[in-house]
Amino acid sequence: MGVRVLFLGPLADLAGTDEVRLAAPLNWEGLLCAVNPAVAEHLRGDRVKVACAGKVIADKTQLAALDGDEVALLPPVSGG
Amino acid sequence: MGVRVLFLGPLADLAGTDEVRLAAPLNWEGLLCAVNPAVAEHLRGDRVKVACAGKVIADKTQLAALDGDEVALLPPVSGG
Amino acid sequence: MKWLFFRRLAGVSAMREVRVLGHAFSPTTMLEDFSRLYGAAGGIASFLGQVRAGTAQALELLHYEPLTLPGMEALADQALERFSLHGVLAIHRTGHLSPGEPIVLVAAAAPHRREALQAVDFLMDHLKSAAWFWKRELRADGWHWIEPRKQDISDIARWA
Amino acid sequence: MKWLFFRRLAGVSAMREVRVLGHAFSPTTMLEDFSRLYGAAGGIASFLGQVRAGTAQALELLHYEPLTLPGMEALADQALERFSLHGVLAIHRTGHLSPGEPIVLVAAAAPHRREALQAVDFLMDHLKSAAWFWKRELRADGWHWIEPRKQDISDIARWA
Repeated sequence: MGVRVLFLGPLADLAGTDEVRLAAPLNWEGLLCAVNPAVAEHLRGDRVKVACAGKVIADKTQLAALDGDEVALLPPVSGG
Repeated sequence: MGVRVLFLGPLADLAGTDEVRLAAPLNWEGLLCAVNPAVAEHLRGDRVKVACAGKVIADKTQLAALDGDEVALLPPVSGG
Repeated sequence: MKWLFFRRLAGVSAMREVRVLGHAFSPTTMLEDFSRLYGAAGGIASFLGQVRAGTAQALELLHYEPLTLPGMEALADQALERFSLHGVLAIHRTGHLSPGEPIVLVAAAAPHRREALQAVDFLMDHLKSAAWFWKRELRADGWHWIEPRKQDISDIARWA
Repeated sequence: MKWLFFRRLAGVSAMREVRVLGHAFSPTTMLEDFSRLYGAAGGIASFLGQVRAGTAQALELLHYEPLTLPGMEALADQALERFSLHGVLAIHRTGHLSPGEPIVLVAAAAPHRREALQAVDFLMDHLKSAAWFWKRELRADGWHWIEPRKQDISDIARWA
């Protein structure tokens, strides 16, 4: 199964895709290596949050996605 | 015709009537003499406003109602 | 129905609709008509006040007609002056009302939600305390006048 | 439809209804149902956000489903904790929307109007900035993402 990684909102444009499937287990370094440099730069910033298995991770550098987990990369939400 | 004087809201209970018709012209002293003492006491207080011919009078002691005018005695409005 | 037009927002006339009704009304129909007029407004805030269920079996709302409607119209105009609005709606009942019946409906359409919500808050604060309405409740032991509340005076002071 | 019950007001359970909808909805029907539930509530405040008419031909609202609904439910619970309410309603659209279409409807029923209005203000401030929605607009030259606004962050700070 691996780990399904979703690019939400404008990050999908930057990634050139809505999702990728990566090998499990997946940690923060693994994620940064697997995405393109533009996305990686955004991920390193404060404004992009990461959810794993339906929960936003307080410290995204502690990502530890297991086989079957869904990881969502969440850019800042849009204003009104 | 004279002057029609209306007792609004709780003032009607105090006056024992919704309205009286008084001789024109009618001034402040004439009004105080024509109503019962309980109503007169309320009228002298700050909280009761007086309208004449559809307008609230800034200084009610300056009342000068002419023949055909309607004078309304307005107690404080109710809260929610 | 009386519509007045104000030039407020660039290229758009702001409108007010103010009514004093002696009979029951449907707030949802009124809001639906209002929303339809302002379909492109961004946001519509509203407040509906209803007769509370409680000790009172009925409520009577008395008013002094020559002052009520002009007073409410002046208040609506103040809201249009003070906030950037597409339009405002203010409906107030008079007469006998049963628990659960709508008493007052206020709505504001605006490009931005804060303006719409603030206009509704402003209108409600002033309607309740500055409009010429007197209320009495029918309880088991007869009719009781509702006294002015200090809260209403402090509510109005917020806007000074 | 999912109802949760909270013991808030003496003898009354406060309720919330929260929905994320991928299709068009009628705000007046929703409000009518909500008002009927709270016929004895005293007051019902609401805010309806619609797609503004302007340069955009269409709006697309994307969300991350596993977070959106739980996030909105948690927000509704916060409103019920914070204000004395009979109930709250929060509906948010996703997908493609045309100018004039309803995006968001929030309502609060309360014994007192200030609580109802404040709850709606609170819910809107947090929904707009804290819920997981991303918007893009279709203009003459293609799709454009809508950036977060500083205003939204300061709006939330009001409630800290």
